Amino acid sequence: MEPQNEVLDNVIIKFAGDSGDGMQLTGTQFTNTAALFGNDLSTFPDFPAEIRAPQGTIAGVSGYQLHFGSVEIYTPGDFCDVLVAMNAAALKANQKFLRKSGILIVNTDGFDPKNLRLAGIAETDNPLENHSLDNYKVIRMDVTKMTRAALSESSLGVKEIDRAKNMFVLGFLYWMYNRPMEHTLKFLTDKFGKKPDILDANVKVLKAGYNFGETREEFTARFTIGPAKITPGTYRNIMGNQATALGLIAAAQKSGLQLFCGTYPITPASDILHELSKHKNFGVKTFQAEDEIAAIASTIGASFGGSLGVTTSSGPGIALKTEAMGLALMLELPLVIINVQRGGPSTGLPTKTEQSDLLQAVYGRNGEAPIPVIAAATPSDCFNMAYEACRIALHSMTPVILLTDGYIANGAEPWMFPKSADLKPITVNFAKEKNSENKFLPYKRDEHLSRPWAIPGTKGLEHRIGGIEKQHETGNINYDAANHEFMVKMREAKVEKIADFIPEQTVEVGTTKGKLLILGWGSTFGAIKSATLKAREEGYDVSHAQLRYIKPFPKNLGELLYSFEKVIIPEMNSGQLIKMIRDKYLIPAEGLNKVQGMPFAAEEIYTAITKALGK
Amino acid sequence: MEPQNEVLDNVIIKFAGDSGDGMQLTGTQFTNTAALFGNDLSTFPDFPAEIRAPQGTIAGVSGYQLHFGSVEIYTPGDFCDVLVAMNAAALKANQKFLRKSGILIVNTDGFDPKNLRLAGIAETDNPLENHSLDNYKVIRMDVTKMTRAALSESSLGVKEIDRAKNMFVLGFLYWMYNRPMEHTLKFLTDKFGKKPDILDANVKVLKAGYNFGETREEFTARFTIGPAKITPGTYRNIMGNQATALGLIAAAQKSGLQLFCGTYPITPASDILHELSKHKNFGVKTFQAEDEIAAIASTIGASFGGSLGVTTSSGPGIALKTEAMGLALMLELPLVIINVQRGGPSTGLPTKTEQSDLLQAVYGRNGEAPIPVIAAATPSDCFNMAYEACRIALHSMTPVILLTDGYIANGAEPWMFPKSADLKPITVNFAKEKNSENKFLPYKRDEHLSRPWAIPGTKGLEHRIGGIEKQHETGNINYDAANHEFMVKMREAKVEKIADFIPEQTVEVGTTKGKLLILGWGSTFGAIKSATLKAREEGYDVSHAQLRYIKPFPKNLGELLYSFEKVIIPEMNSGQLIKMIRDKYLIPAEGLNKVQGMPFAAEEIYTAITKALGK
Amino acid sequence: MDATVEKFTSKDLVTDQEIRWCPGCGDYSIVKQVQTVMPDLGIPRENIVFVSGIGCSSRFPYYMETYGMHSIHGRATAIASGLKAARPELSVWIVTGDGDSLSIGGNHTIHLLRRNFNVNILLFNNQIYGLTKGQYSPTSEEGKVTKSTPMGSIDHPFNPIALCMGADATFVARTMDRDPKHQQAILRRANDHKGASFVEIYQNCNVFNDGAFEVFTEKSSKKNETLFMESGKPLIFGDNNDKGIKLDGFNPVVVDLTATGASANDMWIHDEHDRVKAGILSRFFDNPSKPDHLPRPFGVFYEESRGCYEDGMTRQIEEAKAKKAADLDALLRGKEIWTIN
Amino acid sequence: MDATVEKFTSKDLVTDQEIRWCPGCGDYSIVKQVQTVMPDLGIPRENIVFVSGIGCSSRFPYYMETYGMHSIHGRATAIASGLKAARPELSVWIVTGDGDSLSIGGNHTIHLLRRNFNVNILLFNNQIYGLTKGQYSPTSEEGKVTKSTPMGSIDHPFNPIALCMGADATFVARTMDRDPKHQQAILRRANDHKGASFVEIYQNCNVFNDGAFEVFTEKSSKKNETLFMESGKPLIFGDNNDKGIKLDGFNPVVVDLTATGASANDMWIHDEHDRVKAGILSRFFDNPSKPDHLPRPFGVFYEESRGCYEDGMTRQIEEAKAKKAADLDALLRGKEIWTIN
Ligand SMILES: Cc1ncc(C[n+]2csc(CCOP(=O)(O)OP(=O)(O)O)c2C)c(N)n1
Ligand SMILES: Cc1ncc(C[n+]2csc(CCOP(=O)(O)OP(=O)(O)O)c2C)c(N)n1
Ligand code: SF4
Ligand code: SF4
Ligand SMILES: [Mg+2]
Ligand SMILES: [Mg+2]
Repeated sequence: MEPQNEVLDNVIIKFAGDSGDGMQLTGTQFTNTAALFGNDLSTFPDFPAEIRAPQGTIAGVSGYQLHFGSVEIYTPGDFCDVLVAMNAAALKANQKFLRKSGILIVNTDGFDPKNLRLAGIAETDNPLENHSLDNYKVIRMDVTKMTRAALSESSLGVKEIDRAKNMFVLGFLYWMYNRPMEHTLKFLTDKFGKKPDILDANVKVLKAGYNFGETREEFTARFTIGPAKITPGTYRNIMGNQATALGLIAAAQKSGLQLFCGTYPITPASDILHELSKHKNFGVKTFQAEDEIAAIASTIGASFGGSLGVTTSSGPGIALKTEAMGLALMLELPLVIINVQRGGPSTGLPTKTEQSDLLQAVYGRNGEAPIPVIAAATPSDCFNMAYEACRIALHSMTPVILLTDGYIANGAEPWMFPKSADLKPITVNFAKEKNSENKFLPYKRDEHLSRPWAIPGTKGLEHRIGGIEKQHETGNINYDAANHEFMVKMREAKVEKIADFIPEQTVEVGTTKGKLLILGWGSTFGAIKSATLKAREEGYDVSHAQLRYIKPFPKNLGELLYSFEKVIIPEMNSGQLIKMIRDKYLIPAEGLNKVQGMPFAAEEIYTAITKALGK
Repeated sequence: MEPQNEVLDNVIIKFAGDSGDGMQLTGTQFTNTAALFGNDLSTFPDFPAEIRAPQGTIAGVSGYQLHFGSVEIYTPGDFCDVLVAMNAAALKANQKFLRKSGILIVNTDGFDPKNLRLAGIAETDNPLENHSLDNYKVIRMDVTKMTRAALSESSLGVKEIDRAKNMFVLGFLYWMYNRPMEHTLKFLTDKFGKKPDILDANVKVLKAGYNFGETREEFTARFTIGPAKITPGTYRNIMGNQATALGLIAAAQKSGLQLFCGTYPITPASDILHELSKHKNFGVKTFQAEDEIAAIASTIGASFGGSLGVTTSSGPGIALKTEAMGLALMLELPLVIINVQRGGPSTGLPTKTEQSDLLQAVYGRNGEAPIPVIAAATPSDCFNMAYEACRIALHSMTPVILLTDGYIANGAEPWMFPKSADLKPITVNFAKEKNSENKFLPYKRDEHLSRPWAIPGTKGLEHRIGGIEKQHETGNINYDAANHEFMVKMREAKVEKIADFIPEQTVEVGTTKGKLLILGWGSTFGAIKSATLKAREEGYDVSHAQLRYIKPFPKNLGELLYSFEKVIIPEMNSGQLIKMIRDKYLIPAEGLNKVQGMPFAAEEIYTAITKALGK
Repeated sequence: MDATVEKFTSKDLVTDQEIRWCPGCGDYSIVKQVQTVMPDLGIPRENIVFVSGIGCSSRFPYYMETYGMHSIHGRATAIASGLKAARPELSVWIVTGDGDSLSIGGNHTIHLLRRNFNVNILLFNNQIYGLTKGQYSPTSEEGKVTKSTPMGSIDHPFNPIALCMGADATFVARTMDRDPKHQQAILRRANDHKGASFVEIYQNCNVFNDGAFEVFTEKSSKKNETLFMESGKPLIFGDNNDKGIKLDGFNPVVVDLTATGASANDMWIHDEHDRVKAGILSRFFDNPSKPDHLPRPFGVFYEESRGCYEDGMTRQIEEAKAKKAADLDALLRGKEIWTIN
Repeated sequence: MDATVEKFTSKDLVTDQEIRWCPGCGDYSIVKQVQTVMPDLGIPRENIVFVSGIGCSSRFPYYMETYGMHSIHGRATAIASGLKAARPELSVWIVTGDGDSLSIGGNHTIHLLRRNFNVNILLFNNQIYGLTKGQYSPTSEEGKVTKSTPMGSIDHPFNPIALCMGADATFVARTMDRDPKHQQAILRRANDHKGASFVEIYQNCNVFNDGAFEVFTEKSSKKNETLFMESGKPLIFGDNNDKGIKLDGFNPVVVDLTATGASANDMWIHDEHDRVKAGILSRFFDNPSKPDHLPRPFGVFYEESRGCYEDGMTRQIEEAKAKKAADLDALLRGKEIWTIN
């Protein structure tokens, strides 16, 4: 019996297993294959907090969620259609994410007494036996047994053989979703070319998995998801942190500056460092400092020297940088500070996502210390906003804070990457000459209120700058009362003036006035967009705007907000942007808050919309 | 001719001279004498930013302003009635603070060509000669000459003789204001008892100054300022930082805890350390750490050990503490963090005052990190609020931030000090026993949502705490989504609950509803109070409330605010409290902002009142 | 050992928390040895406190049924300093990694050492950042290829023993995860030392830096590559204890005892109280792949007796109390008062 | 010296900013000597950068007509590290105080030293916090009575030279404010050294710690209390150069040359490249009031040649560039792409 071939719009698959089971790799392979085929997609990995928590336990479960389709995809999805559970712990941790009647693929070998015990399940409660899975379409396979069988002639040891298990699952899913194996075969060849035994084993098991679907009559359904009707163009797949790194390199290249990144490892920001350090051929200098303070301090030194200085971290590390951020602001040097937010406070939930460092970014310094703050909305948007951060910093001689978070930093999506020639130009003119009758005034400002950047090595422009209040124009230390107030206002005005050259706020979905506006910022983008699209389709008068520029706000933001009867602000925190909005525009905006170390489900936002607009 | 004796309500004297001229001492002596006499008073020293800037220059000018009277005094005063200028620089820097027709006492010796040059005044522009002082009552005296004359028989060298100059001025002012010299004579004896030459010289010069007034017929006016009709009681004089230190010691004594202060020197907070370190007889442990991070970290260690832990700093140092503040909040240990605010951002204006760290205190941490914030209003109020900070910290097992600033920290006023028996009780009950069937749950909460404090050394209560998100009750590391949200809300609720046991907001001047409310916080107290009293006397419908509890706000604050047609919020920053008020209460409060490193003049607030209420 | 102290066993030190280190991680051995040694030290269990920073190693306190704090990155030393200052009677143990104590926490470490708080620092040196998944650390060897240094690191690493000597540490020792007996002995010595005890423990991170210390820990090479120092005994090593160390002027040289017929007693006799010699031993630090390198020393490099910070603090407080009663009302009243009627 | 470098004089280095140190402060001499030496070094003025932290000493850059940054407390070393990494061709000088570089900034200092950036650290050691008006510092002697320690400090102070040796510094020297010639010589040596040069300068704070170094700087005692080390020369000191230092084993002893008739050449010959001996010299650190104390050494304790961090960085970048062109479009495109039509 030829299985029935169903055509679907979109599918959400979650691969879940022990951290040693290779689920991240499996997910990535499927993702790339889907991308190459032309699906739109969005992914989200879900790492265990520990490096390698004890095998088989809940803490050790590693997951990878993939949402792909022939339609536009904005989020990794709320509930999955297919859950792959390599062991009991993976099932226990993820069953709640599998939709009713969804497909559950279980590795029966992962439900032996030992695995049940490790997952904290009584042997008498084995979910494979107690009918608790009756609401799902369960596909059972003893992956271990079949992997070993496929490699019965291999010269590899059992341990190495078992490591190929994930290929079996991948092969099976390729069969189920009518996908070619080419991409993965090529990948395996690249990776294990030098280890023919291992290459051979992986290929064999992959094919065995595919054939398992093909030959076993019990599988009655295959699915086809056509290519997406997304904007024509050439795409690649990209993760957020990688996109951030590329944005920085692009800005350095376009401005003709050396990129200097002083940083200190911290989850989930470290991958920006890892990525940057691979591109020394672009003259990128990465400096792994002794701590976050040295990280930003060294970057300030590099900026003073004329580099495009960038420092990256996450919450606790950003806290340590706040004193030096004040210095950078007083020095009026360009500097990009990237906070890949994670769950707080304190060490908090290092591997989980959150948006709770916004107020820290805007207000978290001593004194009147205005620093522009911008945020990226999606993995590929990290590229744009990293580029923007550099552009603003260089344009206005100011530190700039870019906020991303664990969700988009580790998530991936297809990216219609730009041509370098199409990127906004960034021109840097180092000061070369005295700017006042035979004198150099380091704090004499241009029309953007920006001061000249005169770097060491420039003859005749020797000057001193520092963190004490300084005299207008000369930059000399100055304690005068009126000058201080003038300079405080000047620094604020300079930041406010950035509103002149950033884009006005647009509406992502819907209209520029109406009953309800959902105002998001940062990584809530996908969930809000999916939800508002759905609600509008159903006739709700709701629109969606996503803030990318938070300090200063886009010039037209007030006007936009006043054009709606009601404004709801979803945030993955207890309500931070909302405080700025209510203070500034005095509107009774309402918060929709989730502080669970997890992104919003589109459903949650959709529910809030329908509730707000009645039915 | 016996000089005329005028009776005055109040007088403002400013002593100004080179930092080597002993103006601080002169001012303090006069202050203490006035206080002992029963005047109400308020003082403000105005140090040069440098340790000892070049003698004779503007940068080197040191000032001390004293406002005393037979009426209640709330501020050191806007403009002075009497200016003592020991040299040309002191005059140049301070002339603008002398009211029209005020008395100017100049040391003519300080206006020689050298002094003029150092003050940046052309010799041809000598103010003593160019009639620019014609609007003042100028009293000239060659202090140096007269000091040397008084000591013509002394065995001291010229340098030492000249050092007694300030006593001449002090003696003269004692004469002018009909004050006894006893207090100062006793002070000199205590100080120089072991150096009879120097004691003798100072006494001689002091008397010479007094006699100079007595014998010279040209001085036609003496003034009498009667004792003040202030609340009956026993008073002492106190400076803000000193009051803070005493408040901490009092709280430690009342709670029966050891006081531990881990800190790192920084202007203007260091004096709290200096004061505390004098009181080791109270078991106070002061630890001068290697930096601010170690300062707060060591304090957290001490708190964990069962001490009343306090850490003190100013803006840049507070920035460095923000990461560890997050830890303290997660550990839910009592901890008092004191920020004696100064001019920012960055190093800013270290010796000047400002209120610009409020938003840093409230929002300046990663993650959702609620910490109570309170502020002191006057020098003596520092005692109350330091005590309150400890009380709240111990009551709710939480870090608490106390904000003071350079103005009140260095300023002084009479203080009707309390009896120890009258201080609010603080009871601490260390956990001694398991709190759940044979288990100790370190995060099991009481009715205040406060957790038990079980200190090392307590048998059977061994437990572990840390900065990662923890499970409700057990405190074990926990990454669960729902638990995280629960704990985030719990920590916020705990802080909000503090509103249950802090006083409701009262009105300082005026009524609980009306046309205009001036809402201040912290050290703007005196200026606002003086201004509103004056305006009300003139019939303006204005009231004054001063916030001491900022996070959480007093429960009735909203009600109070809604009872006024208009709210003006004066702040020594660009508008920080106002952001919190507008956000929370959605009222169009208006800011009155001064960012000059200087306190408000009552006049400035009065003007804002009259402008707002029309006339 | 105080007879009144309630006895407890190693098992009493095991908590209900599942250990979350990677299988095979060297950290397991250390927690084991600490639990083994602890009951013998005569310290009431409730007086024991473990303070750690952040890192794989810093999870340690969760596995010890004593008081404990898992704090923030780099600050365990500073927190422990405050705790010890506040409560000198507690037995305070700091557990930290090479990143935690020498990168971000380097300053607190050296300041603790100079102040000489009577605490014990256990530095789990795996020459890598474990928890953040494998960046090089300040103890990683030059040229190390890691996630953050794809072309090899260019940092000259710290020599932790030498750094601590430079910071005037009063007790400096080294041991390794794979030698339980030696570890236990050193832990006891650290506890016995009155003052700050710095113990570097070579710890294998089998996930990100596997085999970093293999030559010192594997049977096949251990004897030739390690030098176990014992006070008053000659510095002898080698497969059959057939090699010794002698000083030629200030230069340490390896002597083949069999070939030269030299006696062990002619060799350098280890003296834990000799700072100069400890300095020389701290520099036995060559890469073992270098020909003619010296063996790596384990044991106590140096011990010195010096007053402890917390004792000075207590003394001053007692002096102050003896001089002046703690009268709060007198303090509030101050020196000069006046009365308004 | 590069003939094409435009000459400048000491006067050209004076800025228009009034110096704001207390009259009589030792800092004046140091700015003077730096201004004296600078023009001879063959460095274009525009390539010179002074970076400082916060403290009295850290006001220094404002008085040098070169590039300069007056940064924040303790971070000058870290800022300078980044500047040097970014711009290896600059001549970077760090000016810092004992609090700035050894208290709050201690960690950055030791990390800079191990990394061996080719910069010069001038540590103005006045054994006090000057700018904050007189608290004790990590170099203040034990028992010091200051504003924060009314009963005397209980901290064992750092020995800055020993600490830097422990951190693998490649150039370690000491000089003093009151000896202009010696200061100038050491400044030149520091500049000449390729690598991180650490120069401790004893500096009198005449307001808060007057006379801290009097015995070393005053004519009456200087000759007997100081030991000026010169490479290849015997360690001789005393009023008439009549005393010498010899090593008795590892113990330095003072030899009275006149009394014993010993020759100067029999004394310890200073070798700047001997780490062990530098270690011993670094411990000539007794309080001069102690009987039989050793003289305090001045000059270069130790110099070593080791690769500089910034050179390693540059080398890797060049290698990477040689291997792979910097093609931004290729980077943006990545490895795998697909086209939607
Ligand atoms: C302020 C801060 N910066 C950075 C981090 C990220 N971080 C956690 S542990 C660690 C280093 C771990 O290395 P090590 O101290 O050697 O411990 P190990 O994991 O190797 O035992 C880093 C960089 C953090 N948690 N907090
Ligand atoms: C973050 C921070 N902490 C503290 C201070 C206050 N502070 C300024 S300088 C200084 C110490 C000065 O001592 P030192 O470095 O020895 O320099 P000196 O004034 O003696 O030259 C301190 C504690 C500060 N400015 N910033
Ligand atoms: S990553 Fe390394 S150090 Fe960390 S637990 Fe795993 S093996 Fe141990
Ligand atoms: S306080 Fe001391 S170090 Fe500072 S300027 Fe004055 S004398 Fe020099
Ligand atoms: Mg490590
Ligand atoms: Mg100093």
